[in-house]
This record gives sequence, C-alpha cells and structure tokens, in this order.
Amino acid sequence: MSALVLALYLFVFPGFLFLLGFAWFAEWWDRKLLARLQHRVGPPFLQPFADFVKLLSKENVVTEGVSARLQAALPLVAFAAVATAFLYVPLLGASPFGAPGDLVLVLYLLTLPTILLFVLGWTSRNVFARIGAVRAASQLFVYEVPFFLACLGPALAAETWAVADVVNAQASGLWTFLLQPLGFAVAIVALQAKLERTPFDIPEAETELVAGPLTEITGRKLAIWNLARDIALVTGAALLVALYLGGPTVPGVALEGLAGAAIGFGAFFVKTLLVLAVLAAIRAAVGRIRIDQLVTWGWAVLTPLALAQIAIAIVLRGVGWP
Amino acid sequence: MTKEQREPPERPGVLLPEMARHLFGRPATQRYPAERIPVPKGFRGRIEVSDEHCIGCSKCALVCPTDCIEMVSDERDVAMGARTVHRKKKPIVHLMSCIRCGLCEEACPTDPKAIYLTEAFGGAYERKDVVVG
Amino acid sequence: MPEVELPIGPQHPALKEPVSFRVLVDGERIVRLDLDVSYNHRGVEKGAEGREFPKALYLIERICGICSHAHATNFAKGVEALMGVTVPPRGQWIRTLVAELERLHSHLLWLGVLAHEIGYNTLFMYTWRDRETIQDLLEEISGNRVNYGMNRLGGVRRDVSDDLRSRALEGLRGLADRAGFYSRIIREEQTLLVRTRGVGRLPRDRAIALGAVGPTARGSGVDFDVRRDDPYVAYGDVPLHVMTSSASDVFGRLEVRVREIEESVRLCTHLLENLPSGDIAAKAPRVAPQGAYVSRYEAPRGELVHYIRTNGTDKADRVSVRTPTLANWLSVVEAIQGRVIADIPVVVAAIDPCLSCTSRTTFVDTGTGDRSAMEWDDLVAYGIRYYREREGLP
Amino acid sequence: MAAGPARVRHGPEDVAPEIVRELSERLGGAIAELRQTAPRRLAGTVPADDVRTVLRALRDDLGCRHLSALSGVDRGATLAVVYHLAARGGTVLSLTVSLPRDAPRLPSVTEVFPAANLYEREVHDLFGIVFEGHPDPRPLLLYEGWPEGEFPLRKDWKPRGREGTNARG
Repeated sequence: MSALVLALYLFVFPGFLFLLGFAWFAEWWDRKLLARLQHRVGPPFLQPFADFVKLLSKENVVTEGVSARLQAALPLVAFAAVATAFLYVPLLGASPFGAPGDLVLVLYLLTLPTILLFVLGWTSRNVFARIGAVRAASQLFVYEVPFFLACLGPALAAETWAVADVVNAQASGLWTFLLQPLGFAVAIVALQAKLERTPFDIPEAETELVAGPLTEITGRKLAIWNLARDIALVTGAALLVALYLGGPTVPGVALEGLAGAAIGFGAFFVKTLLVLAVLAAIRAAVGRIRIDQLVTWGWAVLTPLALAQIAIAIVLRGVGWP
Repeated sequence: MTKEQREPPERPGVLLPEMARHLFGRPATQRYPAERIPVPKGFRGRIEVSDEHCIGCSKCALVCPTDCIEMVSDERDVAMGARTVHRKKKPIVHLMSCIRCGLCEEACPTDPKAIYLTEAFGGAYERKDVVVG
Repeated sequence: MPEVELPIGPQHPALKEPVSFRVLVDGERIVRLDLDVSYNHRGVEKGAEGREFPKALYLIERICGICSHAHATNFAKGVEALMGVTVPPRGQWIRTLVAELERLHSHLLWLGVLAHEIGYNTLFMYTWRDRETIQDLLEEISGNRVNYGMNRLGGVRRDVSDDLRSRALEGLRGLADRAGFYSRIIREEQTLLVRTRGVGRLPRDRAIALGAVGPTARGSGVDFDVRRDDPYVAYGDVPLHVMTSSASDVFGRLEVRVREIEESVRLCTHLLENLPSGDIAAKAPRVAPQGAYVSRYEAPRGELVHYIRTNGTDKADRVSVRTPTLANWLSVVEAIQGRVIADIPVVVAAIDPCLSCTSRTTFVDTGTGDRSAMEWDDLVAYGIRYYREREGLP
Repeated sequence: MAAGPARVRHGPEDVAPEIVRELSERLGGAIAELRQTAPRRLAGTVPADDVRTVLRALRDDLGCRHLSALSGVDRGATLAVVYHLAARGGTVLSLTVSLPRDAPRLPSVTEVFPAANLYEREVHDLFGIVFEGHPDPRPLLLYEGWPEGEFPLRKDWKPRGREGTNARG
C-alpha cells in the first residue's frame, strides 16, 4: 500500500471526509425515519450539517473552576476514537489497516466515548451533569458485556479476531445473522443502549436532568460531541453489518476491480441503512425506562441471552457447523 | 372491555403497526405558512373599523372588556339609513390588547357594522398594524 | 453520593410551567421535595372586583388556557343563580357540549404530555394529532381554538347549526375509536406500564385527607364528580358514568383520564343528537341583588370552586377562585416521597398541573439553605420517617 | 337572601333540608343563622374560637370530609373567612367567621383538613388574616419583594402606578 493510497484511505474515502458526510446522512436518515413513523414531516436533508455549523458559531461557555482545555479536549478524543474505529470496518473489501485482532480494538474504541462522557459530566460542576454522569457509568457496564459477547459470537464462528476475516467467512452467503439471530438481536439492543438512544437515553433524560452530562457543554464542544455521537452510530451499525450481515459482500457475486468495489460498497450502504432503520424504529416504539429498571433488565435478560448465544455457537463449532 | 376477554400481553412497541402504516402515508403536519389552512366561517380574526359607517356613539368603547377601544375626535357626516349624522369621534382599536371577543361588533348599532371581526388569521405584522381604525 | 439539592424549574424542559422544585436527593432517591409556584400571580380576583359582570366574565375566562370554558361557565352560572336568571335548555346543552369538548382536548393533551415525560414521544405525537379534530370542532363552534368566549350572562353567544352538528358527529365517531385505541394501548405498552404502575402511590384515605380532587382523587378510588353529585348546566338531564380506579397510583390516574375521554365522546354524541330546540340565551339584568353563591364545576383537572359575593351593584363584590391544581399539590408531595428522580416528572404530570390556574402556591417542607429543619407539617415529617424506616435510609 | 333558586335539576334530590335538621340536632347552637340559600347550598356563621371544634365535628360525625375551598372576604367594617365544606348529596355548607378589621386572628384548621394549609396561607397573604398554629405561615403567592403589611385584596388597597384597569397599548 503506497503512502498516497493510505493517506487517501485515511482522509478522503472511508476516512475523514466521507465519514463526516456519512455520519450526517445517517443522522438525517434516523431523524427523518423517526419523524415519518410519528406521522410528521421530519428535518430537511442538510439539517444535521446546519445544526453543526450553527453550534460552531455559538459562544463557547466554559464553566467556572473547570479547566477549559479538559472540557475542550474530551469531545475531540471521543471524535478521534470513533473515527479511528470506523477505519477498521471493511467498506469495499478488506481495510488496509486490517490486522488480526482489530475487532477487539474497534470494540475498545467504541467504549471510550461513554467513559469520556462520564468524565465530562463529573468534572462540569453541575448537579444535573454529575447525576447524569453517574447514570452513564452505571449504564456502561449493563450494555458493554452483552455487546462484547454479541460481537464475540460471529468471531467465534469464523475463528478469527479480525473483522475482515469474519466478513470473508460470510462471503459464501451464509451470514452470521442466519446462524445466530439471537446474537444479532442482542447486538442491536446493546448498540441502542451504547449510543444512549431511547429507551436507554437515561443519562441525558431530557425531562429529568435537562441534558445530563452535556448540560454545561456548549458551542464547538457540543458540535464535536454530536458529531462523535453520529459517527459512533454509523460505526456501530457498520460493525454489526460487517459481523452479522456479511459486510460489503453480496452472495454469489465475486467481481474484481472497480465494479466489485462499487457493488460491495452499495451492499454495505444498503445494509447499514437497514440497521439504522431498525434502530430508529426501536427509538420510536418505546418510552424511556428508569436506570434501576435498565440495570435489573440488563443483567436478568440481556446478558443471559448473549451467553446462551455464545453457548450455542460453541456447541455448533463443536459439531462442525460453521 | 370485559374481564373474560383474554388480557392482552404486556409488550413493548405496541404502536409498531400504526407506525408502519404512517411510514409511507402523508404526514399530518399542516405546512403553515406555506400552505394556508382554510379558516372556518365565523372565525374570530382581526378587528376592522369601517370609517364610512361609524356614527361615533362609542358603545363599542364602553362594552370592550379590555378597554382597548379608544375614541378619537374625527368630525364627519355619515349616512345612517335615510338620514345623515354628523359624528364627532370614531374608535381606534389597540390590537395588542384586543382579545377578539366580538362584544363591540354586537354592541354596534349601525348596519352594516362599523366595527367588525374579519376572518384574517394573522395578527399585527408590522408596527403600523398595531392600531386599527 | 452525599445528599444533593437538585433545583428543577422554574425553567425546565419537563415542566413548561413556572413551577420550581428544590429536591433533596440521596443518590437517585428523593428525600424531600420543596415546591414553589408563586411565579405568575396576576391578581385576577382583585381585577374581577373592579369590573362589570360582562367584562369580569372575560377576565375570569382567561385564568387558564386549557380550561377557560370551565372558569367562564362557572362564573356565569354563579352570577345567573344570584340574578335569578334561567338559561333556556338549548343554551345549557351547548354550554355542556363545549365543556365536554374542552375536557376531551385537555385530557388528550395531558396524555401526550405524560408520554413525553417518559420519553415515549410517538404517543405524544399521535395524541396531539388526534386532538386537532376537537380543536377544529371548537374553532367552528366558537370561532376560536382557545378562550372560546361562548358564554354570555344568561346563555351562550353562538348557536350550533344542523350542518355543523352532523360534521361534529362525524368527527366524534372517528374520535371514539381513537379513544378505544388509546385505552387499549395504555394497558399493553410495557414501557408505559413500567413507568406508571406503582409510582406515586396515594391511598384512598390520604387522597381524601389531602383534599385531592378530580382524576387525581378518582384514580385512588374516591367516587366524587361534581357533574353527577352537584349537577349544573345540563348534566342533570344526560346519562353520565363516573370513572374511578382502585389502582391509587399514576396508572390509576392515567386509566381514569383515558376512560373519561371515552365517556366524554359518548356524552358529546348524546348532547349533539338530542340538542333541544329553542333560543340559546335569556336577557340578563345589569345588576345582581345582594347575595353570595358557591358555584362548583368539574374542570378537566378536578373540582373548581368560585365563591361569588354581590352587593346589589353591577360589579361583583368578591370573587374567590379555588382551582383544582391548588388542591392537588399536596398529593404530589405525598406521592413523591421516597421515589427516585426519574419519577418526579411522571408524578407531577399525573395531577396534570395547570400553573396558570394555581399561579400561587408555594410550600417548603423544611428550611432551605440553612438546613434548619423547620418542620412543615406532621404529615410530611411522618411521610419522611415512614419512608426512611421502610427504605432503611439513615 | 334574595338569590332566587336556579331551575332545580333532577339529579340527586336536594338533601339540604335534612342536613339542616341533622346539624341543629347534633351541634345545637354551634352554627348560627343556619339557612338554605339555594338548591344544595347552606350557609351559617360560627364564632372564631370554636372553628376547629365545629369543623372537626362536621368532618367526623356528619361526613363533611372535603374542604372544598376557603375564601377571605373584606366586608368593610369587618373581615371574614368563609369555610366551604362539601357535605352529602352534593350540598355545600358555607360557614362564615367574622373577624375584627384591625387584628384579625383565628385558629388554623390544618390538623382537621390538611388541604387548608395552602388555602389559609393564601388568605393570609391577601387579607392579612393570621391563622394561629399554622405549621408553615410563610408567604404563599406573593413574590419575595412584596412589602410587609400590604394586603392586596382588602378594599382599601389600590394598585399604585397604573390606575384603574386602563389597558391602553
């Protein structure tokens, strides 16, 4: 891989510029779908971009007694973490940065934003933010375990820790989703919780804690944080597509060169939109549950299901099925 | 709902069928001001004063609950039925305090009414609209 | 986490009303609630004394936005009783019709607000969309979506034409099955049940002792409704069923209001189908004789009381207004004790607070700031002790 | 009383006369001038000192378990507090307590009817009537900066600044 192609990959195509556009498009798709489900019109196409620019122009208020650099740095680190994670998710074929074990790296990078949200909330000397931060932390453990297990399943089936290999294992058309539907369901719900979307938007419960950990965050910081949240949404969905729905492969079509890449990307794009549609439907269909209910439900239902799926996957491996 | 009827199971996402139906239907949002919605007959809109019918009897000013009708001096001859009346003052309405109750229109003795509610949906758009009459 | 004082309001996304709560929380659990709503006292009672009756009627109508007809009708029928004026049947029936339509749109609005409080925004969107059928109906009947101005001393100001009647019946038929749909939804949607069942408990005897009124009381099994027990306008002549629930919690109040929506639709249909003929208003004198009358009304939020004293002039000597929300605040303090923060918006929304009605209530049950425990009332002290022992808190 | 009865509704029949008999038997002379003023409406007067006892008796023996409202009144020579109790059959019993204009005081009924806590504080703020034994007599509805000793609903209190109700623009 020559340096130029790597730089192009990093900054232009699946990298920085494309990611910005894709993230805003995902947010528009999510909000438009939510609106149409609620019998409303929904935002115009460029709304997320307009929100971002508007926030950039807003005054950057720094809470007294809080280090401005820390408050400014946290959203940037979160943004960097999820943007890097996106590089490892194969869009066209294998990602040039792919390496054995990059699944673990992606999972770790996706966890970072929540921890940063906790630090952001805890250090912003605001009672709403502090309570929201504690909620974000307690919610972290509830969904992190099932999400890891749900990602472990496909890796187990493909006997590899590299996302690219998992995708290739499904190239033959036998998607993990068909083999482990339970795992897919757990992954979807856990991703909804990880992204703190209704019914799991407990840390930022608008009607109770104003904006939770983000209460004191304004201007550029909020703009970057929302962007990081959009990218996390896209990266999470792309990861699920790669692990469960065969990523950029279309069963029975193995073309090389430009055409193959285009079809691969098209498949990936459609599948990601489907996953985002499911997430938007969940967001529209239910109300927010309380933190104590989430914790009990998480450990009583979500994690056992994930473990069951892993057990089934191991038994299947033993029997010799893929 | 009688008790024998099987108690439907509690489950999340009960609105999903209806949501699916709306997904492809036309949204219910009324796109005002792009699409003007028809105002029903008898809608109590902005108030108007017609100068040529007003005989300056100030009944409207007396009956107005918020005292937002002020009589200003304005000499003029007005035809009232067969005879003409020389009036000395006429009402001006302070729209910001007007609650559009229509009592002034009921109290006005002229025919056609000198002060009446129109079906104009909008209120005062610019400063000059604030006082009518 | 040490006990933290959490200020909620007066500007807060949960409560679009000028109320402020100072809540002392231990972690997520509420230890004490302070409530201050004295943010928009407008002196309506003083204003009503200085105005002739027709003008005072329009002032009193504006005490509250979503129950304006309640205040106007209650004041009008009080003054009519003092003047000895009898409103012709058709006028009474039209007043009752607009009253029930107002209850319909107020309850639908409330159902949406409760859904929004727990983040269930799809139900919020649907209920407020269905409410538009009522708003359009009211706009056609009275010419306005809010502050209908239907009342005049002696009757109503506008008649209901036959063509309007048939269109209204059509709209109500559509609303009837929507109401049925919602009463099914609230029993089946798990996330709604999980956030409302067992939350904000208010046993029947506490509800009576605290003077709770309306759906808040009926949700705890108190079988009282001014429309049936102290009938006014046309309620004596129409079939009326009072809805109660023994659940005694937020779900009980939710259940009562949704069943009242269905009942109001039936009532409106009955009123429209059997509207008596005749004129709609009687001539009312300018002056009311010396006297005093307690005028009661079942507003969407509960029993509304106007105590009107007249002194033989064309102005009221005293108009004392006690709004339903003022009576329900104590139930909030009792119901919220020991709950968690997430329950505050739900329990408060459950009494459907209408701050423009209350506009004047504040009570703090222990000292603020200096933490000097100036006990507010043995009721609250008992409540705190009871919950602390039960929860095993220090 | 000149208030003619509004058209009698046929809903629950009017039990007010029976309640009048019951009250006079049970409470003897405690309630003076007990009379019916309109369908399902009774009125009476009670001396300031035995307000608590009368209300407790009404709540426990006569089933008046709901204090509908509590109104302050300025009758020129004297001030007054009127307790409106919801009795059987939709009847409302209004008990008036007259008070001297200079130092109006009467015992608080918060123990009998906890709901009165708010109503009494409202009357205190607007009329300056002191309710002895009220657990939390802080201002109820006027903002913190409201001057002491100013009671807006008294007849002799006029709003300064904008005289009368001129609502010009």
